Parts: sequence; C-alpha cells; structure tokens
Amino acid sequence: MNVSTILIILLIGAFATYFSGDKLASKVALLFSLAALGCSIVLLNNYNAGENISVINSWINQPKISFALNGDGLGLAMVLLTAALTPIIIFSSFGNEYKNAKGFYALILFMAFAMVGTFLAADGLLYYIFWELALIPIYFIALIWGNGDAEERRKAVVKFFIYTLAGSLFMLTAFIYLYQKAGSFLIEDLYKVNLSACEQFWIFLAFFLAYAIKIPIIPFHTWQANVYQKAPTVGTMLLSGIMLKMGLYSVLRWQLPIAPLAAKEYMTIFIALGIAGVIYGSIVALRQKDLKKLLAYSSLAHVGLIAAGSYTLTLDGLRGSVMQMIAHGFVVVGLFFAAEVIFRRYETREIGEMGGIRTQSPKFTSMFLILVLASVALPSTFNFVGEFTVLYSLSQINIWFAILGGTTIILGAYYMLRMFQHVMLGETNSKTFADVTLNEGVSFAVIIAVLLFFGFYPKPITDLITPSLETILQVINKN
Amino acid sequence: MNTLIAITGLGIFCLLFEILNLRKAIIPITILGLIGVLALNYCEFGTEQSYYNNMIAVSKFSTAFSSLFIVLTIFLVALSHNFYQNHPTKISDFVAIKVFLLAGAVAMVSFGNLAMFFLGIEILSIALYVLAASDRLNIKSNEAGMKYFLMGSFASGIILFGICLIYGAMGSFDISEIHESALSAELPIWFPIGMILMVVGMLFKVAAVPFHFWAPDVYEGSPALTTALMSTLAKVVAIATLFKLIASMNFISSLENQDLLHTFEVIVVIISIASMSVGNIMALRQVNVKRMLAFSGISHAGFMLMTLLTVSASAGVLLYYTAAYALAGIAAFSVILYVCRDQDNEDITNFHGLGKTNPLLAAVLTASLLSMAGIPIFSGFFAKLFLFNQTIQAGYIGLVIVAVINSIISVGYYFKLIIAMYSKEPNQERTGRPFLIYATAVVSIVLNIALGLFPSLVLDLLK
Amino acid sequence: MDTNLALILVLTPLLGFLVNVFFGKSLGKTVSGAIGTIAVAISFVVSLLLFNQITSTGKGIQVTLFDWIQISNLKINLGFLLDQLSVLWLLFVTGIGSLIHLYSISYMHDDENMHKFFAYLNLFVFFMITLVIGSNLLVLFIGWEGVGLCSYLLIGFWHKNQDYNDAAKKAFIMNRIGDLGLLIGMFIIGSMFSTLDYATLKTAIAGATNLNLPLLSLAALCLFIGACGKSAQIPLYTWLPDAMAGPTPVSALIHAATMVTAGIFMVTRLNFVFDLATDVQTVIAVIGAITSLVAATIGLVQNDIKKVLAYSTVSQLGLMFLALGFGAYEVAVFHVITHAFFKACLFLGSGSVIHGLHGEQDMRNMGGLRKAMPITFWTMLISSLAISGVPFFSGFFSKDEILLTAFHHSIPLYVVGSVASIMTAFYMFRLMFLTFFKEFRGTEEQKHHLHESGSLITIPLIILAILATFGGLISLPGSSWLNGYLAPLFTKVAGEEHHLGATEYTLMGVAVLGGLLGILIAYVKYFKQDNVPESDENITGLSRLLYDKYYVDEIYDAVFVKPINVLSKFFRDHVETVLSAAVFGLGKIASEIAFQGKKLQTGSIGLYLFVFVLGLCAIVSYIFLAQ
Amino acid sequence: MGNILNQIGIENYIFLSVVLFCIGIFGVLYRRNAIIVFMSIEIMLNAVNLLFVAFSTYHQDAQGQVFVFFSMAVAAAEVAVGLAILVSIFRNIGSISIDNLKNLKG
Repeated sequence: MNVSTILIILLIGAFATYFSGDKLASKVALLFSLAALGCSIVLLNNYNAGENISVINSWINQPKISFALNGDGLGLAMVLLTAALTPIIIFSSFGNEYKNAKGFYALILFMAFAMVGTFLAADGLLYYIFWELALIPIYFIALIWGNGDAEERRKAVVKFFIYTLAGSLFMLTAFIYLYQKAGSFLIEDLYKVNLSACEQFWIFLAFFLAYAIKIPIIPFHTWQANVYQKAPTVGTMLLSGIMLKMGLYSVLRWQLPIAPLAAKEYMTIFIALGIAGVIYGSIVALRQKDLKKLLAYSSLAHVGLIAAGSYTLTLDGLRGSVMQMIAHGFVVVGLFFAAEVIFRRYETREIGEMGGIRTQSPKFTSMFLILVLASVALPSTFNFVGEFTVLYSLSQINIWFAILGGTTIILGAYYMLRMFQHVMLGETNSKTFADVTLNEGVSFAVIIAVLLFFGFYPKPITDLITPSLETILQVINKN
Repeated sequence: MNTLIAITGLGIFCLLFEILNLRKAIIPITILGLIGVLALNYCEFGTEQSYYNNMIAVSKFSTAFSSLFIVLTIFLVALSHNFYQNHPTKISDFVAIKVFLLAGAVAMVSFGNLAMFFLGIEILSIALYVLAASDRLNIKSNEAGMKYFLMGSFASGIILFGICLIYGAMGSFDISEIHESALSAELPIWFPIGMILMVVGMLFKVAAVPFHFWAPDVYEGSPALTTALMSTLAKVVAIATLFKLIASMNFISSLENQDLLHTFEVIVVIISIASMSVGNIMALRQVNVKRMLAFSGISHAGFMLMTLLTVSASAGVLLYYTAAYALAGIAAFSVILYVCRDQDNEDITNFHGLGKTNPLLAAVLTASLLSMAGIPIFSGFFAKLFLFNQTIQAGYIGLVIVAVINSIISVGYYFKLIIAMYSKEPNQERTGRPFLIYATAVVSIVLNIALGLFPSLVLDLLK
Repeated sequence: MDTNLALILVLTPLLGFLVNVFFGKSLGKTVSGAIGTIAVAISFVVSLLLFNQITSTGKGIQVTLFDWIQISNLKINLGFLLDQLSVLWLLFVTGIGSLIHLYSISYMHDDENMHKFFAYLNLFVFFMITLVIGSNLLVLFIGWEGVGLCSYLLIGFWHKNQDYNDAAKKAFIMNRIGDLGLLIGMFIIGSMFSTLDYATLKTAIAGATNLNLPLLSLAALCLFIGACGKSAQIPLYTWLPDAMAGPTPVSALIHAATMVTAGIFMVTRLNFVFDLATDVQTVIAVIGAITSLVAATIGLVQNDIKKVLAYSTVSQLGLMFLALGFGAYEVAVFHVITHAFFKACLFLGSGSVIHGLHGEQDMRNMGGLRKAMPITFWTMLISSLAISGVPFFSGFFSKDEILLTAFHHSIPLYVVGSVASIMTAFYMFRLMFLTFFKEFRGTEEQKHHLHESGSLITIPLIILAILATFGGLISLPGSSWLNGYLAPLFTKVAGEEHHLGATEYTLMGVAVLGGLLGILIAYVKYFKQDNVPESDENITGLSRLLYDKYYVDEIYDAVFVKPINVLSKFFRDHVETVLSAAVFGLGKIASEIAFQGKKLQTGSIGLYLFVFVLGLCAIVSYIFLAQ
Repeated sequence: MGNILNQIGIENYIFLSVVLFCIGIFGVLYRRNAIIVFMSIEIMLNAVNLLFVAFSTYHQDAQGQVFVFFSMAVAAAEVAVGLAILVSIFRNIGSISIDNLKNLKG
C-alpha cells in the first residue's frame, strides 16, 4: 500500500459520484472522501512504522518524466489536511440543494484528487500537472454554482483562472529550464542541480509569481476577495482551506530548495512582502461590508504571515508556517461555514443586515466565537502555536519583523471582534434565526475539536513534519 | 506508395458508386476503405523505399504523417454524412474530393521530387478551392472560394518560381540530388532565394503572419465542414510539408555554409512570434466561432513554426503537436457542426446553454478547447511542453516566454466559449442525437486524451 | 500527589465551566450557581492545602505535564510552579473568587442567562489559576489571554447593548496591545537565554556573564507594556473604567481584585529580570505614580458610583507599580492583597446598593441609604476607611509601606503618591456621603422599594469587611510575616525593613493626617454644606476637564482608531480598485489592440495580397542584406 | 542551342522572367476585374515556365521542360476552377469585380 492509493480512491470516487446520480451524489462523495481519510491515516501509521510509501515509475522517457509520488512527513501532513477537510466540506454542504449535484460533488472529489497529487508529487512535471488540474474543477464550481450577479461572477472567475494560469505557466518554463540543466524532472535531481546566482534569481522569480498569485501575497491578491465572495461556500472553503496551502507548501517544497541562493539573497524582501500583506489585509478587512469578503481579507493577512515564516529559512519558520497552514486551513473552513450557516437563514452576506443572532442561537454563537478566537490565535488554540512559532522565528531574523507581524494579534482582534459584534450581538434582529442543526453542529464540533486538541498537544504534527523540513533545510544550506 | 495508389483508387470508387446508385453505401465504404488504407500504410511504416526513380520516397516521416492525415480524413468523411444530408446528389462528389485531397496530402509528405511536391500541393489546393466555394448559392461561400483561389494560386505561383530557381541552382528536381549538392561550397544565391520563395508559399498555406489574411475570411465563409478540413487537415499537411522541405533538402546546413543560417532563424522567430501574437490577440474580439478558431489556428501555426528552429530533432514533436492540435480541432468542429446545423451563422450565441442541453458535447468541446489552450492531461499541454522543451534546448528562451504569454492570452477566448456553454441560458431547442457526429466527437477527444496519457506512443515514432 | 493537587486545583473550575455551559440551563439557576461556587471553593481548599505545604516545607513545587511547543532552541512544556508567590495569589483569587460567586447567586438571580454568567466566572477562575501557577511565561500567557477573553465575555455579558459590547471589545483590544508587548518580551528573553521557564531563567540570569543589559532592559520594557495593558496603567488604562459595563460582581472579581493585579504578579514573578533593568524600573515607578495621580483626579468628580471605584482601582494599581518601580515587590504584593479585600468589598457594596435601587448608578440620585441598608453601609464604611489609610485598617499599613519606600527613593514621587492618596480619601468619602447620608434623592418609586440585600449578598460583604480590617496584620511594620514568607523569591534582600525611626513615624503621621484631611474636606463639602454635584451639562472649568477624563478617549479615538478606519476605507475603495484595474488593464489593452486589429482585416483581397508581397519582399531583401 | 545562352547569358533570362513575374504580381495587385487578375496570375506562371525552359537548356537537361507541362496542366485546372467560382459569383451578385467581395472581414 502506498500513497497512490489515496489518489486512486479519490479519482474513482469522482467518477462513482458522477454516475451515482443527483440523489445519491452527496452521500457517495462523503463516503469516498471518508475512505480517503481512512486510507491516509493508515498510510500515516505505515509511515511512522518506517515503511516506504513512496512510488516511482517512469512515464515518458523522452523528455524524462516519471510518475513519482513522495510520501514524506510534510507531504503526508498536507494530505491529511486535505483528506480531513474534504469530508467536512462535503458534509457541511448537506444543508444546501445544488442543481446537477452529481457534477458538483464529482468536481469536489476531483479537486481533492488533484490537490493531494500536488502535495505528493515528487516529479516536477507531475507536480505541475496536478497543480493545473486543481484549477479546472474550482473554476467550474465557482462559475456554475457560484452566487451573485452572473456577469460579475464570470469576470471574477475568468480573471482568477487566467491570472493563476499565467503565474503557473512561468513556473512551467522554469521547470523546463531546470530540466535542461538536470536532465530529469525528479525532485532530488532538481535539488542537486547547480545554478548560477543569476539563473537562481530568475527561477526563484518564476516560481514566486506562480505562488504569490496562488497564495496570494500582495499585490497579487486582487482575484481573491471577489472569487471568495462569488464562489459557492463549498468552493470558497476548498480555495481558502486547501488550495492556498498548495502555494505555501510549494514554496517550501520547490521554490526554496531549488533556488536557495536567491532565497537567502532576497529573503528580507519577501518576508517584508508577507508582513505587508498581514497589515494590509487586516486593515482592509476592517471595513468590509460583505462577510465572506471580510474573511477573505483576513485569510490574506494570515497567509501573509505564513509566507513570511517560510521565507525565514529557519526550522522554526518552516515548522511554524506548516502548523499555521494546517490550523488556518481548519479555522477558515469553519469561519466560511459559519458565514454559510448565517446565509442559509438570512439569505444575505451583508454584515449590516445581521445582528442579534446571539440571543436566538446560543450554540451557534459559542461555536462561531471559538472559531473567531482561534483565528485571532488565542492561546490554547492550534493557531496560537503556529503563530507564536512563526513570530518567534521572525523575531530571530529581525525584531521589527516580529513587531510588525505581531500587529496581526491587535488588528486581527479588532476586525474579527468588530465583525462578531455586528453579526452576532446587539438587539435581536426582526428575522428569526434557528439554532444550528445537528449536521452543522457536527461539522463545527469536529473543526473545533481539532483546533483545541492540537492547541494543547501539537507534538504529533511537529514530530511528523520536522524530519522532512530538516532535509529541506539541508538542501537549502548545502552550499 | 501503395497508400497513394489505394487512396486514389478509393476516390475513383466513390465516383463510381454514385453512378451505380449506391449512394447510401458511399460513406461507410469510404470509411472502411480508408481504414484499410490506414492498415496498408501501417505495413509500410518503417520501410525506407523510393518509387518511380525517386518520385515518391516513403519514409518513417511520410508514413507517420500520412496515417495522421488518413485518420483525420476518416473523421471528416464521417462528419460529411450529416453535413450533406440536404443535398444527397452531391455527396459522392464531396467525399471523392476529400479523398483526392487526401491523395494530394499524402503526395506532399512523401514527395521525392519537387514535381511531385508541386502536383501534390496543387491537388490539395484545387480540391480546397472547390470545397470552399462548394455552397454555390451562398455568397459568403463564393467569396471565400474566390479569395482562397486568388491568393492560393498567387502563392502557388510563388512556389513555382521558387522551385524554378532551385532547379536553376541545382539542375535537378530530385530531392536526394539537391540534398547532396546543397552542401557544395559555391551555390548561386538563387538557391536560398528559391527556398525562401517556396517557404513563403508554404507559410501562406499554413497561414502564418503576414501571409495569414485569407484564413479568417475563408474559414468564416466556407461551409463548416470545409473549415474543419482546412483548419485541421490542410494546416497539418502544409506544416508537415514545409518541415519536410527544409529537412530533406539539407537547407539548414547549406545556409550554414553561406552563413545565412542566423538570418533564416531570425526570420522564423519573427514570423512565429508574429503569428502567435496576432492570432491570439485578434481572436479575443471575435464573435464567430469559426473565425475565432481561424485565428487560433494562426497562433498554433506560430507555435508549430518553432519546430523549424530545431529541424534535426523535432520531427517527433511536430508530429505530436499536429496530432494533438488536429484531433482537438476535429472534436471542436464536430460539436460546432452539430450546434450550427441549421443556423445561418456560427456566432457564440448559438452555444449558449449547451452544457444543459447536451452535456456530453459540451464536455467534448470544453475538453478540446482546454487541449488547445494547453491545460494538462490533454495532449495539447504535452505538445506545448515538448515544443518548449525543444526550443529552450536550442536556446530560444525568449521565444518560449513569448509563447507562454501567448498561451495565457489564448485562454481568454477559449474560455469565452466555455462560459457561453455553461453559464448562459439555452436559447434554442437542440433535438436529434446524430450518431456519427457524437461518435466522431467522442472518439477524437478520447484519442486526444490518450495521446496525453501516453505521449511516448507518438513522440517516439520518428526516432 | 502534587500533580494531582495541581490538576484538581486547575480543573475543578474548568469542570464547573463545562457543566454550566452544557447543562446549566437545564439545571436551573440556583443549582448552576451552586456548582460554580463549589467548584471555586474546592480550588480554594486545595490552595489552602498547598499553602500549608509550602509554609511547612518552604520550597516550591514544580509540576511538568508534557512538552507543549517545540522551537529549535527553546522547549516549552506545559507545567506548573507552585511556590510562595503563586500560592499566595491562589489564596485570594480563589478565596475572594468563591465569595463573589456566592454573592452572585443572589445578585444575578433575575438574569435569564445566569448559568452562562457562572460558566464564564468559572472559566475566568480557571484561566486566572493557570496564569498564576504557570511554570513558564507561555503558560502564563495562556492564562493572561484567557482572563482577557473572560473579561471580554463578562463585560459584554448583557450583549444586547452595543455600548457594553464596545466596552468589551475595547478592553480586549487594549489588552491585546499589551499582549504584543509581552510576546515581544518573551521573544527577546527566549532568544537571549533560550528558555521561558522561571526557574531556569533565574539560574541562567544569575549565572550569566556579560549580559546584554540594553537588550534585557528592552525585554523588561516590553514585558512592562504587557503589564500596563492588564493592570490598566497609562497609556493603556482607559479600558478599565468602561469595563464597569459588566455586572458588578465581575467588576469586583476581575476588574478590582484579581485580573488587574496580573501585571503586578508578572513583574514580581520576574523580579530578577527587572532588578537588572534599573532604568525600566524608574519608568515603572514614574508611570505608576502618574497613573495613580491622574486616575485619582478623575475620580474626584465622577458621579457614577462604579466609575469612582474604577478610577480608584486604577489609582491604587498605580501605587502598586510605584512600589514595584522601587523593587519593593513584597510591598506591592501586600497592597495587592489588602486592596483586593477592601476594593472587592467596596464593589460588592456598591453592587448591593445598585441592586437595591434597581440598577441606579448615579450617586446624585442616591443618599440616605444608611438606614435602608445598614450592613452595606457599615461594610463599605470600613473599606473606605481602609482605602483612605485610616490607621489600623489594612489599607493603612500597605499604603504606608508604599509611601515609605517612595520617600526613601525619590521625594517627588512620594509627594505625588501622597497627594493621590489624599484625593483617594476625599472621593471615597464623597462617595460615602453622597450615597448613604442625607435624604434620598431618587424617585418615590425607588424609595418605596428600598431594602437591605439578602444574606447571600451581605455575608460576603461582612467577611470582606473583616478582612479589610485585619488584613494589615500579615505585614506589620517592623515584624512583617509577609516579607519573610516571600523572601525566597527575591534575589536581593527583601525590602529593607524600615526600622521604625522618627522619619517613619512622621511620615505615617503625615499620611494619616492627609487621609483625615481628605475625609474632612469631603465631610465639609458634602455633609455640612450638603451640595450635590452639578448635573452633567453645567459642569464647567477644571472639573469639566476632569469629568471628561482629560478627553483621553477622544484623543485616542482621533489619533489611532479614526486614522485606521480612514486608511481601511481608502484601501478598500481606492487601492484595491487600482490594483485590480491594473490586472484587468492588461486584458483590456489586449482586447483594445484586437479591436483596432479588426479594422486591418478589411476583407479586400488587394490589401491581403499587398501585405503578402510586402512580407515576401521584406524577407528576400533581408536575405540580400544579410549577404 | 547552348551557344545562345553563351551569347546572351542566363542572367538576362532570369531578369526577363523576374520582370514578367513582377508584372504579373502588379497586375494581381492593381487590377480589380477578376478575369484580369486571373490573367496576371497566368503571366506569373508563364514567366516561371519561361525560366524553366531557359534553365533546362542551361543545364542541358529535359526535366525542366517536362515540368513546364505539369505546370501548364495545373494552371489550366486552376483557372477552370477559378472561372467556375467566378460564374457562380456573377450569378449571385452580378459583378466580377473583386472589390465587391468584402463581406467577410473583421
């Protein structure tokens, strides 16, 4: 049993879902996503037991492209994130009715498939293929099942697609160039290849363009808010919960080790960009009228911090950002789900039209509040562990980075509590607000449980990711 | 060689069937016949032979491309069943013309002598003139035919002049002889000029900037099926022939001797960049799908021209690219044929809501467009990949970056169509599920994806 | 054994919280109240046991649960440190905590969400305990932010009123500003000594050669900023008066007795750091003194009974920091304890008054409550005497210690402190006179319902009053039990025992006189001449300035809050649009070119052929040129 | 025969046919009547044919002349098709000026 099993399960799942018809689709999809989760957990055990779960088969001999999947700690951690979030996301959508549901859920599973592939791929081109494949389903999900004015939605979605594609095509060029140097797309060969500082600079830039757009790092974020707002909440969850992490993960896995000199050379610039993102995102989030947009900007701020952490090139930085990725993945899914729950009852995303929900639905309020607090990294939530580690690593580079990046705990608290106050508190709104249903509650509960558990006991994850991060650092510091 | 004869024979049979009132049988029999020819051609694969004192030189290259042409023709013939339903009397003519056209195409890639090359190109062109103008009563079709005819014959004039100059320089039409003497030190300037004239003529056929102006108009005006033929078969044939011309006559090395190589490369680079950019940008604002695909074809021509920079190595890449492109094109056009059956134009509005009314066809069209745009897992992506790989290897990183930017632009208009299919409301009833069209669409797209999954199949043929 | 004790200590309040959250509603008000109270009471008992153990053994207990966060050069585990300081804190946190829980059962009885109230209170106690007994700075930080959260929840307990929510939000965010300072301080210390654990840190610093003192001072400063946030010192004090929006027991527990003293706790805990950063200590002293004076001046003219107490709290905290600034940690701690007693008592008393008047908080509508609610009156009187530093009440000793210390180090600060305490005496008795003497100034309807509160309210009052009276005994001048008890914590000799000489006695006398003077002025002003403070509109001049709290809130609003919001609007409306326009722009350019290009495609064969020939000629001529 | 070439020189033949060829081109470019355009194209082709013959004499090799037959035949075929198209156009729009063929554009 090796990592390809998950891919197979998800792919089969996608087709099975499509052919199971609109009635069953959601159930089948949930079933398969859970199967994938189980499979990944089994794999995790095998991995911890020291079993080799990687795959490598040759695929195309000229140019030499191989079907290589590398199940190491880092990859597995991200796969687990995907495999854990997909069922939650699917389950959270049970409250909604989608037309042509079979296509919808099939696309979700297909996207999960592509993203898992991206996290596992150990061959540059295979990685690129999965990377691009992940783009197609979300494009259709946002286009067909999205909400808001159709014309604007088209604009937003197409912009998103072309923009991200543009970035990644430059990455492809970089990969081909590397191939000329290394004579293979295999990651270890790419790690080995020696590049001049200038080459590294350009390659680093090509990668950066791809990732900066995907993550997104300012000023490449302009697609984000609109797409998050227009996409159906499930799509938004997939985007913000997992797809962002593809970019961040790729920074660790591909960009830094392949172009270490450039990474070291321009480290401060990119850290600064990330931190600028933190501040900018937080400030823009303050005055958003649309709940989903606000959350979008908040996640812009958070990923900025994560990116800054990874560009520190220190073990703490990398470790912190990986943990923050996972934590943010869960919390942001939870928050968007909360927005969806409100939307189901109020049919609006305008913060101005909400309020007074707390009196009517205490359960929902508490869950939402916990998520809000997690996203502002209250100690004893997982986010705190990540954020603390990242900030600490930043402070090791330059105390000012830590101070400026740290403003997130002030500004974050400001806009999140402001939002919470206007959405949940205050005089009871005329509209009635039924408390969370069992389904909704379960999704929330799972997310919260994960956040709190790892908040107090992050050790398992740390132990899982540390070795692979150390190897990456070795590659970075080899010369 | 046998392939060529067989094809011609098949063409004649088509005409006979009309006389024998076997109209119904024409299409199936032709298809079967072509499949037979394909088998025949397959047997010839790998044999290096020349016939009729080297009028026809069969090589891996020629057979590989011929089989691609034959496959495309099979699809086109299959499509013509529904296309010509309304005037059954002509069906045999049209099918026959297509088959003869195929003969010309095969002759073009397997010529061993410039005379054969000229005949081949003329057979192809004349057949195309006829097809372009075939919708007699439709002024658009007439105009298209006229334009194509005038410019085409003009171009063949140029080609002829080129052949003539080469003959003057070499004293022979025979490829192999030219191949030898091309390396001799003192060559009259006529030779490169002649080559350039021929190349220009061929560039016209592949519709490369600045010789592309005819393409959009003709594509738009001609009957849809003819457009399909032009944008897939004709284009592929032309580029393949151009490639063979340059490769077989040792042109590159002779240029090297007279240190004109750099000049030539500059020209190629400029033309290919121009074609890509003009093609993609012009396509952005088109409302007529056929016209849009014409421009996209121009840009693809630009991509394919990149292979001329690495002639020695990139035959396989060219074959792969053309196959990927043509298969995608066939799939796309079969959907267009279905959608625009009884429309008087092929505007994008006709495609509204196709995703709801005919999900399968919509999926096929989407897939083919994605393939043309170069999205992974469709062969279009790998085609681009291999092409870029070749080109970067030859050191044209700048050219590749331009190409990349262009493929970003191209997404813009491909997705216009996809959006129209999926996010707009259907504006018409689409009845009937013509089997042949569906079959063609599905088969061609499946082939396309198969190529994507196992690129080595095609890529390594010409190694 | 110790581990279990510690766990019981921490987890019982948490358990109470969980029970109240999940079953509180079904259990009914009284039961849930009882559960909450018992949970805290148990912790109190445990603390007593621990206290007993500590005093007997004399050395602290270190409990380590498990590794928490791994960072390359410092390992942070989740562990507890139970030593003299933490146990002392535990005693009054849980002790007063349980009293206030008891009080709340009756006080909150009319509130529909009473079970939630108790849940939050328990949660608060849980976090407070974590804060106190954490064995390293990060565990302290859990509690630190946790109590902040609880204060947020409890200030905004009546969440239908957006003003209250604003107050809650303000409290949380201002605390967060401090927390950032605390974090940075931690980072610096962590990178300097690669540990955040108190014990290790202490040894590390003790053993350290050629310390980077400036950096350490920076760290100390950052930590102090954190303390400012929690303990409401200038410039971060403005949240505390607003925090009075919460129910009165909350003000008593969180915003008077326990949470706000966390800053003092943290500084005391890290005394070995601050001792080295002498200049930071000066800063602390100065800020403490100024805060105490400013708050006191504002307190002079407030008419909201709770606001008066709030400002008095701020000012008292300032005094404590004054002491800390001089390195007299035990003195500060002493004042923390006594203050906890009498301030809690005062708040609860005011609570009982407000309860009796059905939510009336403006002293201008009170008066003459002496007869109506005697117990409240007497207890509050005792506490007021204590806070005013009237001899032999607890406040007398602690405040006197502080002033003595100040006198020994810097006369100006001593003066400031004394003035502040005179003012304290004045406004406290202003409060007393306005509330309890003369005739009732409220509505008839209120007058009709006047009554003494129930036993659940009065019993805690009485207990606290007793403590406020005799609390001073734990550290009598000359023979201080407290100093001896805390001695092991401090590196340098615990605050030099003031041998009671002439100066000391004079200073004491001065202090007492000052206190009495304040009381006297109040007596003259509000009893003899019985004038009642003006109604808001016709307050003028200096008192207007004071009444409006020096307009600090307005200034902060103008300097920080508004600009950020303006900036946010600007980003949202302009920067964002420009950025996305830039991206769309590229597409626009392309399609514009296309639009122009379409014109080239005129459809005329002539043109097409012309371009054809042109291209041909261009190529051929290029070839010739190249030749 | 060869001596003629020696007297005149192959270049002149080339120039002649180039000139003819260009005349043809200009005819195509500047005349608007389709028939005349056809004729200009014929001139181009025939210019080339002339050159073929000249070269074949120059090289003393018959292939060139054979080729001329091919090209003539092809030219004939082309013109046949061309005229056919022209006829149908005339039927439809009653004019053979290529300026009227501007409906397809943009």
